[in-house]
Amino acid sequence: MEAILEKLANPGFDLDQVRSDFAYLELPGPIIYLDNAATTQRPNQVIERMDHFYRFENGNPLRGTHRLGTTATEAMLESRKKVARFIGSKSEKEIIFTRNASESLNLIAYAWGLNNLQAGDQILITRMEHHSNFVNWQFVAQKTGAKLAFIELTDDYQLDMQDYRDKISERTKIVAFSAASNVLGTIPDAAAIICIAKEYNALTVVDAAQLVPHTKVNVRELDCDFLVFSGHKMLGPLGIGVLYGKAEILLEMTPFLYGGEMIEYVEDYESTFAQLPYKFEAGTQDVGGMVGLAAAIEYLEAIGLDKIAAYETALTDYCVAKLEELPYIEIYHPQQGAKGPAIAFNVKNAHPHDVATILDYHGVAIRAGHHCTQPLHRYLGQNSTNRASFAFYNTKEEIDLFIEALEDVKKIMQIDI
Amino acid sequence: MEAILEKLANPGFDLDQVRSDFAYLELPGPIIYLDNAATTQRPNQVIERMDHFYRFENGNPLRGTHRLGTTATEAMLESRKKVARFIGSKSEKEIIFTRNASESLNLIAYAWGLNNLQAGDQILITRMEHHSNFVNWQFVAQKTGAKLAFIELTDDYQLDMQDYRDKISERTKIVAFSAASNVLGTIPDAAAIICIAKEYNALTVVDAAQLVPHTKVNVRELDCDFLVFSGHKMLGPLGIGVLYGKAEILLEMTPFLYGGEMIEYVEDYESTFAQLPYKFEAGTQDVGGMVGLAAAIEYLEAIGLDKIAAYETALTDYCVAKLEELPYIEIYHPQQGAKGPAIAFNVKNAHPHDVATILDYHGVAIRAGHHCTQPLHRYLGQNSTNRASFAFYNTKEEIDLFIEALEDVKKIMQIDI
Amino acid sequence: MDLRQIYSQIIIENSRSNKHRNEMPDATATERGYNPSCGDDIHLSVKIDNDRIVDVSFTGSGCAISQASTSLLCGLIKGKTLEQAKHLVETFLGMIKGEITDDDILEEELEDAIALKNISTMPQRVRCAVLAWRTLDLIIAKQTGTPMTE
Amino acid sequence: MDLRQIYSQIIIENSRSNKHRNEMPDATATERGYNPSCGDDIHLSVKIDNDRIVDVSFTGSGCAISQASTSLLCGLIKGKTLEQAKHLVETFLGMIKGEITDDDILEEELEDAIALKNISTMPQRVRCAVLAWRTLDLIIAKQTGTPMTE
Ligand SMILES: Cc1ncc(COP(=O)(O)O)c(C=O)c1O
Ligand SMILES: Cc1ncc(COP(=O)(O)O)c(C=O)c1O
Repeated sequence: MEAILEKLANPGFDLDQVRSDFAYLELPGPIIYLDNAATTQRPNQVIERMDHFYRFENGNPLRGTHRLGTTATEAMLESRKKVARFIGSKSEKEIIFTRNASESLNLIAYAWGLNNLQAGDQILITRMEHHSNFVNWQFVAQKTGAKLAFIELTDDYQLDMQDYRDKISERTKIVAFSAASNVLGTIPDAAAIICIAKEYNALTVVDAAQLVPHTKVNVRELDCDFLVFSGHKMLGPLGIGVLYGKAEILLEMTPFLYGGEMIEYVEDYESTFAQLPYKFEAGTQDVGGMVGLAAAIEYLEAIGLDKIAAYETALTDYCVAKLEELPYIEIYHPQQGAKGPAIAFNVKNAHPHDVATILDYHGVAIRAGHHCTQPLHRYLGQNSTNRASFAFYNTKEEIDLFIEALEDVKKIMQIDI
Repeated sequence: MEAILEKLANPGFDLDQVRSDFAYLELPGPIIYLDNAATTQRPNQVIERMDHFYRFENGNPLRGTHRLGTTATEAMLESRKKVARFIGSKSEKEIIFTRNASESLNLIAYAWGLNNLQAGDQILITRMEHHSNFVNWQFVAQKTGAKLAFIELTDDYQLDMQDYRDKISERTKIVAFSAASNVLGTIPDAAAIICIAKEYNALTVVDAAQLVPHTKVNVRELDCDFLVFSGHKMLGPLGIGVLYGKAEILLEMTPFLYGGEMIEYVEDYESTFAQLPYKFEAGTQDVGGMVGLAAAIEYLEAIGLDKIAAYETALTDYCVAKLEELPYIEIYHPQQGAKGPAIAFNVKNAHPHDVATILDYHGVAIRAGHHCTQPLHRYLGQNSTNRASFAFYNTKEEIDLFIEALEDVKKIMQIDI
Repeated sequence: MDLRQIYSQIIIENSRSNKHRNEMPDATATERGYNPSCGDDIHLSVKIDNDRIVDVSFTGSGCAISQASTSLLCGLIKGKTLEQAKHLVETFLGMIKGEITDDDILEEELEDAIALKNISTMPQRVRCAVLAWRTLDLIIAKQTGTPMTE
Repeated sequence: MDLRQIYSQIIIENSRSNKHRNEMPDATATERGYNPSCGDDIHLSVKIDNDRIVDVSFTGSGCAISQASTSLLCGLIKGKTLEQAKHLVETFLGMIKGEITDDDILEEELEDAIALKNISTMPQRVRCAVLAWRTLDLIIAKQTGTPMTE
């Protein structure tokens, strides 16, 4: 606990300065925003970058025969480069902009899954997947006859690696898994999962929506085939997401969405398609979103992902320790291993929705529900849970207020445990 | 010409005030932005509305168990209502938010086309379609065996209604057409096209990307089955588009993208899906884009779509008249019928790219290329064309400067015609 | 607004009450009510005899507000005619929408269910409060062909 | 920068010249060069004899800059060895990228093609200027196995 308190007191960056960059903290409050796994807030720098683009750099990108077309094209290229460097991709060609992680995962399912899978094949996912990395594979399984299988969890809410080894086989064509659970906080050993998949020549899809905002990710070190994430969960705007794919795989894939910008020649009955990454980006692209995401990356990098991860881990550990002191709280969070900044819990004898309403009354924003993980919740034996999730602009004091507010939940809901 | 000049002098709204709302006009100039069909500029009101959302209303929508989730949800609902009212839809359930018109058209192709068409069926589109309403149907035709056919144009660059009647038959299952050409400016008689399609029980898809920014559109009067458009072509932000669909048709369709928010129950191997419109909106939605689009609609409605249409028509007619005076210019624009604010032309003996570069040097932003309509350009017998396209914040003086700059093109390219 | 006006003694007690919480094997009609966003999930059963609701019960789970509202509904409509029940649905929905505000009327008609009145100030919880009532409305609509209340 | 530095007499004249514009039925190699964004579209043909480019011609269409550049390329490389031609490609691309700026060197090696130097200040036209050179680079790469210039 001492090390935790020390880290919370000295995060290694200027927390007050950071907090002054977030306008929501100016709202008549308090607003203790602990719903960062759903979507983060945005610093003024990100908002101002988008503003500037829309005011002074806006034109239709890629077709620049004039000054504003050129500035928009450059803004797009710069943003793509920034994203590529941020995740360690060797080329901007491997960075496809999408709307969100969900769309990225659908793109893989449609453009790779439907065309490469067949009856007898296995799609291996995990018990803790978000619906966005779950329902898309159900769809592919139903369409192709491939069989969907699930890696189950250990009693400590970790991925059961033994179960993984038992289930993977030569028939496994794709292993799709969350690199950080949005509910449990579990961070499985992605490198090990990918390594084993390679033994069976299975492609790997890493849902990094909850990892990228928290920890430095390097796709070349991971050596994954696909990796996806959403801008809005990492200080970027809504409406922009990323699909990373290895160039050699993307090259072999058919396009997904058809339309402007993604074509080469359009004959009456047949067309050929543009080079990477454009082949997968149909229609006018959201350059406003791209520059916002690039600004978010700059903001994160200026602080340092290592510092962010260490501080967010301290916030999480502190909160877990505090929650564990409350006998009427049940926590769904691993004891061992790496953990992301999300904690699922329930107040015994109180429905999560009531808990969230009462906390909201105290200005504490958490989430109640199934968090888009119904299969995981069935496994947990809970219809729904509460979830607190942190970002580096949260503070120890905010967690203390959250814990205090839980005491009022206990009182109002007349829980005597 | 007198009526045109009169309209240009008295547009019926405060043009100076309007122009002061657009920041790009403050750039060291001149910047004469005549590339509005590619993407419009945005008034400060739209940018500020997005700003406010991101600063003070941002949370993950639809899962609001706290104040910021609720403000985001309300922002989404309000925006959807505004769009529904704007196009005369009878219910917000018929308004699906997408990334852009291209995605809307892909959604129809995938979720309706692939599941409802088969060999022997006909998909009827037109010679002047944008690639986004062309290549998607090629894909569906290739996958299903349905046959793609094209309504050709008259010598006056109009849709050939006789050709339409000749080609449509009981086998025609869908008629997909542009309600305003992004190149020729042609505005076909959408109501008549839809009426004829109904005689054959063919569904109708209206690509209104170029019509909605210019003229009041009412889906109930049109009685079309689908209608699509993009926010960024009508003062809204990039990254947000709309698919309108009749509820009874949307209800029968399978989902397109899978993931969070669009499900009802997720079992291990099967799922059921949410109500309209959510069934078609997977993952965290771009509420920032939605409020921006709603603000754009407010801006347009405050001026009045009728005034906008009349003024933009005057700008277009004026420009056509001026261009027709230049012997070295060839225009591809109808003489008869309704016309949108886009004019395609070529400078004889000069490549469009060179023309655009020289104009850009004079601060005039137009577009050169095939404008995502290669099949139309083959029909025109041109590899590429120049296009000037107007919005209501353009002025007669800007057109005069554009025409003047064309004289310099003639000089520099040493054209003696 | 004080939270205790929402989570009042009546609500907390009714949310935990098992009085109407049971299966009904000989039900005339059973319908499911579900709030996908928060997971409230109930089955409401009624036994109808000659246009009269002679028995009513529910199973399921959800938040205190949805469970209390369901329990209060059961207590209120047992013994009522379908027409009377429909009127109660309208009054209850009117109260939640803030359209009917007269406490005398509400108290007379809805009795203890007036405890849910303040939910009208919490948009994100309205769906919890009305779940059972909308489910009952569906049952009535199916039985009698009357259109559902907006 | 003055537009006339881009659209100079040399460029305008070369863009309209038909000197090298013809089919070559007995070509050793023909490659297509295409700029999807603006529609510049050429086929470049060479006849190679003993590592020497004994003939070169092109067909196609495009903007003045792409056409002039192609025409100038043809004039320059006819009679050169593949190695010499590769060197010219490197010099030309270096000039356009702004990496080689010494006018004496450029003039000596590229002769009239130095007229395209100012394109380096117009990013949106760079692709037009380099189209033919990249196409030639591809031909050389296929013939000799040397990697293409970045
Ligand atoms: C007629 C027409 N349809 C569709 C589109 C596609 O719009 P977007 O690029 O926003 O998807 C455009 C715009 O380029 C258009 O002009
Ligand atoms: C692990 C995980 N995967 C995928 C997603 C989907 O992200 P989005 O809603 O931005 O598409 C989320 C976020 O909800 C998530 O937490």
